[in-house]
Amino acid sequence: MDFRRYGIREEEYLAAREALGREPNECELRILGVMWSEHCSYKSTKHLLKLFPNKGDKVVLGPGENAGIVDLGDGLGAAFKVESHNHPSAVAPYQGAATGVGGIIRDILALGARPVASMDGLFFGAPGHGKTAMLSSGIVRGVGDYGNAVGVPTVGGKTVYDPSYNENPLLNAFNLGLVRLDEIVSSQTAKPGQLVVLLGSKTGRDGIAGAAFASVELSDDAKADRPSIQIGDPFAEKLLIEACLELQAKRLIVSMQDMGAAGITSSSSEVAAKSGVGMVLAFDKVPLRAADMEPWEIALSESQERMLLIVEPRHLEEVMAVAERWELDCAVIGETTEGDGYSILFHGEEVASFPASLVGDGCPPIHWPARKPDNLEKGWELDVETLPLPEDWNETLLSLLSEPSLASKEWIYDQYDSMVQTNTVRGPGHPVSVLRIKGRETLVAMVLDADPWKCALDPFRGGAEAVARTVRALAVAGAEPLGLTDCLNFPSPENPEQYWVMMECIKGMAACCEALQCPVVSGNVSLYNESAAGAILPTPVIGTVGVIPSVGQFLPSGRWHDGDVLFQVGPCIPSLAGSQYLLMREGRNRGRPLEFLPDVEAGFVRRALKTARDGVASSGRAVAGGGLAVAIAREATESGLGAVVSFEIPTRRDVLLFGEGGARALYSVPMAKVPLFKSLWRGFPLLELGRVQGAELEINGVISVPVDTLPSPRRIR
Amino acid sequence: MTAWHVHVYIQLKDGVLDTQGKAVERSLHSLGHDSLQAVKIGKYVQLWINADSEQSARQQAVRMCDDLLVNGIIEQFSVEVEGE
Amino acid sequence: MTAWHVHVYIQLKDGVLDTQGKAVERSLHSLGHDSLQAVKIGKYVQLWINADSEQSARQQAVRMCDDLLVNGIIEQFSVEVEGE
Amino acid sequence: MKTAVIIFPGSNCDQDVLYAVRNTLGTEVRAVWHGEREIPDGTDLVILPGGFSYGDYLRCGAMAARSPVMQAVIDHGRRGGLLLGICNGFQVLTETRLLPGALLTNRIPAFICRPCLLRVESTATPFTSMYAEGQVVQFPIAHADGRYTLPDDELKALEDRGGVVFRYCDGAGNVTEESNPNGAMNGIAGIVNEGGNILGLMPHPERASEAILGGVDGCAFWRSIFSTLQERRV
Ligand SMILES: Nc1ncnc2c1ncn2[C@@H]1O[C@H](COP(=O)(O)OP(=O)(O)O)[C@@H](O)[C@H]1O
Ligand SMILES: [Mg+2]
Repeated sequence: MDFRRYGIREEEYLAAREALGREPNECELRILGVMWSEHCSYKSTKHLLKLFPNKGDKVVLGPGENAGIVDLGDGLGAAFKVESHNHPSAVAPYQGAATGVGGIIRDILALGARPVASMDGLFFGAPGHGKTAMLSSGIVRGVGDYGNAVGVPTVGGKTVYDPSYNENPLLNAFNLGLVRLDEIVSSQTAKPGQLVVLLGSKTGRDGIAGAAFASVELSDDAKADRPSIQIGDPFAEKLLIEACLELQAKRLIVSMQDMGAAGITSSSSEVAAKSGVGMVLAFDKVPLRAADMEPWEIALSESQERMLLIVEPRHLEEVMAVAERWELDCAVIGETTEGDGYSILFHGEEVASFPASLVGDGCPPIHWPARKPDNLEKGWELDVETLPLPEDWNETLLSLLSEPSLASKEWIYDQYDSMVQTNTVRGPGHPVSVLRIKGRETLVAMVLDADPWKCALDPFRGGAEAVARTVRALAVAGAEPLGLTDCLNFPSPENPEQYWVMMECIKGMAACCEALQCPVVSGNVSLYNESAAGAILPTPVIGTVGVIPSVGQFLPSGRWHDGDVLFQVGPCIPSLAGSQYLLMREGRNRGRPLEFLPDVEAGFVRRALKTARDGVASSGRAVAGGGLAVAIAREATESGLGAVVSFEIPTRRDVLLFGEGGARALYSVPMAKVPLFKSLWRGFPLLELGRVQGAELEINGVISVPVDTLPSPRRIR
Repeated sequence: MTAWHVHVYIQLKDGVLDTQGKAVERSLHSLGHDSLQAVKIGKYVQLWINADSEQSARQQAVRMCDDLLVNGIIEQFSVEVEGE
Repeated sequence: MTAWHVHVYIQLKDGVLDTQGKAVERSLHSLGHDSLQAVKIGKYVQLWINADSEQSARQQAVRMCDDLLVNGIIEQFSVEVEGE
Repeated sequence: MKTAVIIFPGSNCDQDVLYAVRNTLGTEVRAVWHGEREIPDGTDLVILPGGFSYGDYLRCGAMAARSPVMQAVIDHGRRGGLLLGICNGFQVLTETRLLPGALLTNRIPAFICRPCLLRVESTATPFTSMYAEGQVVQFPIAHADGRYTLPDDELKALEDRGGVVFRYCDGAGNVTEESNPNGAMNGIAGIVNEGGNILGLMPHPERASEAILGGVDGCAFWRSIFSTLQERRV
């Protein structure tokens, strides 16, 4: 048997043969080849993911389900997850991105949650590079067209430009849905004697073996053996959402599972394995778009906009009626049985048969060797004193604000409907995105962030910093972090140094989650992000969700008032390591990011939350990319006010103004509340920066610019 | 140098889901067009190109298709050239 | 009854600004296609219709255009019929 | 006041409009499925909401305009009943020819979502009576095909009869090239029919009807309708 043709490794083949007690046939091998691909099986990372803390008071559903769920209070939960669609987006940017958005929405829907908000993480190559314009415009249009049509607002995101993504852009799609805790639909509750129902679009030859495709490096001449790409139909998805939620409200489904990678096989075997039942499927019952499809093609088709339902026979008629009303195809394709046998029939003949647990859990894990990169320490060398100070500070600040990764992303998010569903309190363009929940006081806040440059320099510290950035932003806004989801975008794990970097990143992220009691409730892994041109930067993307008890306890950004006192809270000495400033000046990423300080981070979050809740500040913003100077400039432009800032400098001016890292935030505080503010931050480094006044931004005598000349996102009124 | 009027017809490859065609077909049926068997929707692009010969105009049009107009993974196209 | 393959070409009327065409024209220019004079983007709809005669197939297609496929305020169309 | 919101497959602002009307006015609002042949008895106002009816495939609003419920909607409009099309709903109204013109792909052919300033051109409609003539209001837009277009003679006729109700403008109320987000002729954002009972507009008043969402300029829109109907009753 030539198992390698199907992407199966020898030990995997042997494991399969042993579990079956016979030679697997071709159809089975094809199925295993896809189901045991990295994308579906997590065989290289499963054991690493165990390092993440995933328990907590507020965790309703942790990793292992379609998405995680956290408790928002009063019987309501937020289901959320982020997922990659990197490889498809590299090959067919528009369709790849669109189907990425559609896919994550179905993950959320599978829990019975109504999808209410999306965010997108975009990682593009250098702006001037040949393909970047085409890839970025296609991906952005794809995200927009799908999300807009399906009626789920895109409320925020993250966009990074770096040459390492030239050939291998990343698209990570995040979605969040709301569900009553007593109405969560599980994929683990099927019982023998129930019907397996396929709802949604017809099955065609789209994206067959797409999951396996996502598990190899991109090669230049991939054109020939490219799987036919999936086409998204947001119109069908919108109908599918409404139909599934209606089925759930009428309690007509026992269990539900979206069809993502590896289509019918993946979804049905997962339900069978998790529920502990067997399943018999008759593939001739599957509504097909192309008449002559072979069973393995039906098994692995990644046609979009389909859901798998488990239904009690007595409810079938009602289920069909709902499907008809929404003009969706709906067919019984099999039934659940006692035991754990999973078998596929085609025209009465058995074409594949194995224990249900084999496809999901049977793949032997791979422990790739890890080795600390030889040149890691070399990259830390950075003697700041040898760097010349900027000659023109105004110009430096202005250029920094125009750096692609820091510049306004308006051209992107203006293409996204960020307001549909009328819940968006703060949409894209703000440090955190905030939604209200109709009929309740509570607000949900969310952030998506990443810091690949620091992860590249020191993966442990960078991983911790990336997580910390999201939590700091939430805390400053007054949102108590409830949990996070992550997408681990990395190059091939088969390279020991790259594997080590990934492992350290995960450890760093885990350490920060632990320190801030922010558990990981869901996530996704995307490996093999490299091409002949090289590997991407290590890019863990973090999406963190928090809750604000009421509007009154939300602290906005960009709301300076004339006469307010400006403070920086947090350790005063940041670092130029991996900073946008250094990247801009030198075109090269170097230095050692700051050490991760768990107690300081926790202390920051505690005080920031209290600052927002007690209403002692007019405006607040965590300091992140571009450092303090960029944070000040953003607050000024958004507020439409200037400031005079002048303070003692404990280190080099550029380090303090443009350095990054650590738990820091910028607050503007009304004069009358200054004593309260100070007492709140007692025991934490606090630096008075100056005053909000006038229309000029003046910083320590070196920067002096009229605020209305700073690049700023649009302000209508 | 003559100006050539080039007509490009772009359609989805067979087997690729035609979301628009499907919706339009349904709508035409509901309007009573029962004799309709199928619908496929594509793009009709007209180019006006300066070139020395018909052949060169065609070649240029094909290059524009490859460069931008057509996504070869899901679409196929044909070209017709007309003198002006 | 034969099945007829009908090709419908829809384009914006002259005088109606084709912003997509303009955008594509700009992109093609920036990709170095200097000989390109103009671009116009329209729709290419294929219909498969059962009918007794070519003429009847054409008539039905025209009716579908009037009923749904074409907005006469901004668009014009032409039809070609092919036997199968 | 009884309101019916039509839901087409692919509508996605239907619930937003239902909520805005209920929340602002506290009056009865019903959802009506596109497959129905009738709208509820005694309906005062029919709303065609925003979204992507039938995926907006082929042309925006084209298939919705031909769906079963539309005959009843058209009859309602012809009888003088209030009929409002927002965004996709405006596109549907032009496709049914209840309103003149067509909505083409934006000047920059991309979807655009953001708050916009509008000048109220006419307060002599049931939808705008509570605004001041020339008042500048802020409603968000969210569309890819909002470039209002019609033949020159019809445009002139529309302007001459005062059929333009909203125009994109800047903060000072000037209609300029820069304040026009989609290239619509004469900066037109919303129009009313000759009978004065059918209004179509691209911007979304339902997204500007609550302070927490960043604006309340849309509230007067709903209140205008309410008070018009009250007056008609007495
Ligand atoms: N791809 C995107 N989609 C939607 N919103 C985005 C996207 N990229 C950035 N944004 C928004 O733009 C703002 C700035 O984004 P970001 O790149 O994270 O810069 P910052 O350093 O200010 O956090 C944020 O409000 C974010 O939500
Ligand atoms: Mg951010």
